[in-house]
Amino acid sequence: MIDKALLDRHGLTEDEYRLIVELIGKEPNLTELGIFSVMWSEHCGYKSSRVHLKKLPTEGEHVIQGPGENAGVLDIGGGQVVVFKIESHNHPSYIEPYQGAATGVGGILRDIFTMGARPIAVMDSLRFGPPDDPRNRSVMEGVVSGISGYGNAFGVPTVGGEVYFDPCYNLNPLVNVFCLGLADKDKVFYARAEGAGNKVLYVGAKTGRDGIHGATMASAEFGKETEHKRPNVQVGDPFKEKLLLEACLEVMDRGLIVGIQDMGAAGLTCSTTEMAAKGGMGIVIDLDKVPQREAGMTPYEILLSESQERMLLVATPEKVEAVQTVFAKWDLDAPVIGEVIEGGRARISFKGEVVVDIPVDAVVNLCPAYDRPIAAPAPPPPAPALEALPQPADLGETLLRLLASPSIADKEWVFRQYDHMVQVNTVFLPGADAAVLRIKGSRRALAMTLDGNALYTRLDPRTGARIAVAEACRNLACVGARPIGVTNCLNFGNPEKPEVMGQFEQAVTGLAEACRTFGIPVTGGNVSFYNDTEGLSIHPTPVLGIVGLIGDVRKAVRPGFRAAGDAVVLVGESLDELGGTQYLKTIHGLEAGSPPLIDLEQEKRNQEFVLEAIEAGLVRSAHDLSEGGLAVALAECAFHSPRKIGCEVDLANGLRDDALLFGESQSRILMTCRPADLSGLLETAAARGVPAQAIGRTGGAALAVRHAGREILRVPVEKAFRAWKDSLPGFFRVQA
Amino acid sequence: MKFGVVQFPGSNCDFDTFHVLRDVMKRPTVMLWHKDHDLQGVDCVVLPGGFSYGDYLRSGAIARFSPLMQEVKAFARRGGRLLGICNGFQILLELGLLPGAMLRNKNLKFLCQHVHIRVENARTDFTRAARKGQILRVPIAHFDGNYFAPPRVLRDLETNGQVVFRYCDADGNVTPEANVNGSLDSIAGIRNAAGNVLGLMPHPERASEALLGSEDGRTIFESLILSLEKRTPAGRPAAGKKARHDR
Amino acid sequence: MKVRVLVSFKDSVLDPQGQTVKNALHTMGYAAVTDVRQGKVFELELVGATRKQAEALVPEIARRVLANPIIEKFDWEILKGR
Amino acid sequence: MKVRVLVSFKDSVLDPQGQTVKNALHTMGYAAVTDVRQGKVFELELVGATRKQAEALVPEIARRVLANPIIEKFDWEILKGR
Ligand SMILES: Nc1ncnc2c1ncn2[C@@H]1O[C@H](COP(=O)(O)OP(=O)(O)O)[C@@H](O)[C@H]1O
Ligand SMILES: [Mg+2]
Repeated sequence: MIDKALLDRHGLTEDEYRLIVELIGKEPNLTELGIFSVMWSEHCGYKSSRVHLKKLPTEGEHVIQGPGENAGVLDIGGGQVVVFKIESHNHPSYIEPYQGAATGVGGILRDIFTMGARPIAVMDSLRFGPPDDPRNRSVMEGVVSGISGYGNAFGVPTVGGEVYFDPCYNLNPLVNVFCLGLADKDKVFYARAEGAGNKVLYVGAKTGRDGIHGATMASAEFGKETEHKRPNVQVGDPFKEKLLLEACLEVMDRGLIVGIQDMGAAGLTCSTTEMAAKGGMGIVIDLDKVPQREAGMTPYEILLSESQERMLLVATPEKVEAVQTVFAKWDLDAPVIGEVIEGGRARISFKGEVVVDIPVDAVVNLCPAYDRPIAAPAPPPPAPALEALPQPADLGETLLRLLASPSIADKEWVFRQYDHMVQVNTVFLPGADAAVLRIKGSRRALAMTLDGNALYTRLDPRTGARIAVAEACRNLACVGARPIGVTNCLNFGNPEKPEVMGQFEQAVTGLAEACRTFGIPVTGGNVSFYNDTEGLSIHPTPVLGIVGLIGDVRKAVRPGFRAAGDAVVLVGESLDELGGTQYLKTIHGLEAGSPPLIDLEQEKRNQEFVLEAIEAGLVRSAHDLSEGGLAVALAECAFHSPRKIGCEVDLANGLRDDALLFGESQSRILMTCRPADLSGLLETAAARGVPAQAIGRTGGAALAVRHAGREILRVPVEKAFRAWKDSLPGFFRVQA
Repeated sequence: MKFGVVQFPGSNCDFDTFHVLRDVMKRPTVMLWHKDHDLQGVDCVVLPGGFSYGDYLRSGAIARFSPLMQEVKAFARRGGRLLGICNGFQILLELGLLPGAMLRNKNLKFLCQHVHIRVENARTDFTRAARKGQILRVPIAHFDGNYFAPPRVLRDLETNGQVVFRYCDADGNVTPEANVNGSLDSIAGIRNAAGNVLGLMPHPERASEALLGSEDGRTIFESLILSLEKRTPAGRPAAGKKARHDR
Repeated sequence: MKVRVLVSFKDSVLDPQGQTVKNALHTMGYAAVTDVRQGKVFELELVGATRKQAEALVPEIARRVLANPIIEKFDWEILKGR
Repeated sequence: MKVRVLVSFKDSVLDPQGQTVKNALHTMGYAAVTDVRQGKVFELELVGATRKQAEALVPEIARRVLANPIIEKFDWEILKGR
């Protein structure tokens, strides 16, 4: 009955099948095969990535829970913890952008509140094909409204994120959602089924045929034949999720349950077997008790459905009624569908017959890990020697073009659709280097940022990954926050291609190195492979979500110039390098060269210097230099200043003008201070081995830069602002 | 005096409003559950923002049938102060306690941003701490905030001074650009004819702490507290006399 | 019995969604479409109600719940069943 | 010519709005209503199209613009005009 074709359809190899037979001591029936197929999929089983992810540092002073649970948990003091994680929903978002993105938000929210934390902020990292193509625009419109539709209704603020455009995402957009929750330290819950005789309760939406094999779909390349998988699309119901949140937090708060797990990928299968395996127990489930939306569902369908907004709870028998009362208050049913048993087996019955009887350990823990063949990533196409590269005649015009390029342009068109203030904690709205959220009842605040420059990782995955960590930490430093933990979403192509695996291995190595240098643990993340469509892989795209702590929220600093007459200080060294820059890409049409050099130790020193200056109250504004270099950073500081104050910069460092203005040398931060504080700051910098120079003054209505006495740039702030502000909306102009 | 914040399934600014009333304005505040019939003796009922019942069907359309809303209606009829913020405003419209209806924002997108509103009538229980013409900077966050009413109703609103807030620019000019959601006559908030019920789309509770960027929203809560603390609390009919309200 | 209730904006109310669809259709070259109005449709399954009862019940539900009489009008029909 | 296009979720797709409306109707005592599905209705005004052209045009528009074929189905009819 089980042949090669059937295994293929289940994404299992013949070797894996033999292993299954050996582990369970019998030929699996179709339902059991279905269970293994999802649980051993790349998405759930991390088959190709596990051996490499081991390199990441996972320990640290704040860590309460590292990888392995629904989300990481860090101690932030004051009896509180943060629970956070990032998740991808790339394939579903391409098939149906609105629902794909919406259910992506729904999924990560459940990961957070299943641990007892109230989600307090979301960030989204988005990658699309260029917006001049209407198909890309329609994917983007759908994704953004899906995130907005779900997050806003649920009542979690979306406080920031990033959006990049590149043709490699034409047929494979990336939608990564990062969520952070807050909980009391003694109220964290785990996905464990403990105590024989305890009852298993099902809560939330009814089970339908939606999303069957979603996890397997996320574990295969996309092609024409994926079309037939389309009926799998799930529709999100944020209203139901909000009720689930309140009811779950209430039963947890009142100590009514033993364990809890959300039903995400692989639905009931994953939640039941994982909870049993983690508790070292077995589980019996009666599928007839599972609330069903459609008639005539088979056990296979019920078990593999990925219907949204469902959770599984375990409670002692005497608490069952109290749990059900709480759920009834929130208009939700909570039927008992099974029981925890001794013995480590999952026994599932349907219409009086046992349809599944397998050891949970085999399903959950014994999925094979592959050390797939690796090919060294191709070296980047060399950048032309600077001398061979024509320098634009009008650098002001160049700046305007860069500011209007979609990846650099203002993203308000996106984040204005997100409720970023609900829960009244958002101190820094989208637009700052990092989002800042106050912690009610305390002076402390949380900061969070999402970063990843896939152009760098494409040219050099290891350096690119190191830069991603450095840049995220730098964004935190600019607001005055110290990083405490990391989550990451690794978006790559088909891992069966050695060159993709090579990129992956290099990127993970770079991440590990950088996280070690910064002393920040990785407490979880997500790997999304098979981002290939019709044979083409996306650029390797690691996305870093880093959480930071601010000791006194009143000291947090924004990017915008505060007042005219402040001194402008450039921290960090500017090198003669243009590889991997937006300038090369946008102005010269070149994705070439090596990404900027990164010296992690120097980076750390620079950040520490800025942090201490902020903590000492000496910094009026701070902004990191990233895409577009110094010129774009100066422009952004002006745009974010209350009265769009310009600046007059004067420096001399022997670089070519374009490299000076648009080079993306790392470890640099622009800050401003009162003139009286300048010399003290520069002295401290010198004493710390931190390159820092006063480069000018804020004021005026223009962005002006003189280089060795020559004026190389003078653009009215207002003109630059319009180029930056009007670019994205221009693509989406509603026809009147 | 005591505030009550109504919690519907899907409300999500309930805790925010509660936080501001209790911790910032420092007034006794209770949560009121939509399935109850008891207003717990509060002097002012606040219908908070959010997505009651997911905003399914129409924003505010289902919440109005909650058991508690029958009590709230009676409370308002007796002259009790009732404030509806965003979704709360939409519920008041659906309930018929305020005239008109909400349409989708004119650009058909959810809008979250700071806007300016101008106080059109400072002689109300909700604005007496403000000056007429004062400009408040407060955030909006809604999909359906495009106020609509038939011409006759609009005329009545104007003549009776029931238009309390209008969208304007930073200098107080009422312009089409400042009217981001497309509301008729740039209406951002209205009160009923009796003066005890106010609905507005912007979120004053998000603009009540300096740390969050603006304290302009406090004016509304301060006004309410002023009017409530100065008079016999409405809602508890005092000596058979109906409470009076500023017009 | 299955009934269908159609809810749409009154003619005096501007229908921005319909306008947007119309504009999109024009951009795509469907010039023949000169107007679009968008509304909602509800399909209700009624059990244990006679046709006569339905004739009282459905308009009541439509008026009280499904439509907002300030901006919307409705129409209904029995699709199948007696 | 006036045509009406009805768009609704495929039967297998969850309809949270319809479910919520149904629950509300139950709470209000309308127990006879056992199911509600909510969809959209579009009324298009077509000018200068023959019936035959409309029969090609309308489904095309419905498929391409009005409905999302991944989760929705549609139905259409001519209301008036030839
Ligand atoms: N998808 C998005 N959702 C919400 N906010 C976004 C999104 N994309 C960008 N932003 C916000 O826009 C601002 C600029 O983004 P970006 O240019 O990536 O900043 P940086 O380079 O400092 O990381 C940030 O505050 C960011 O949070
Ligand atoms: Mg960035």
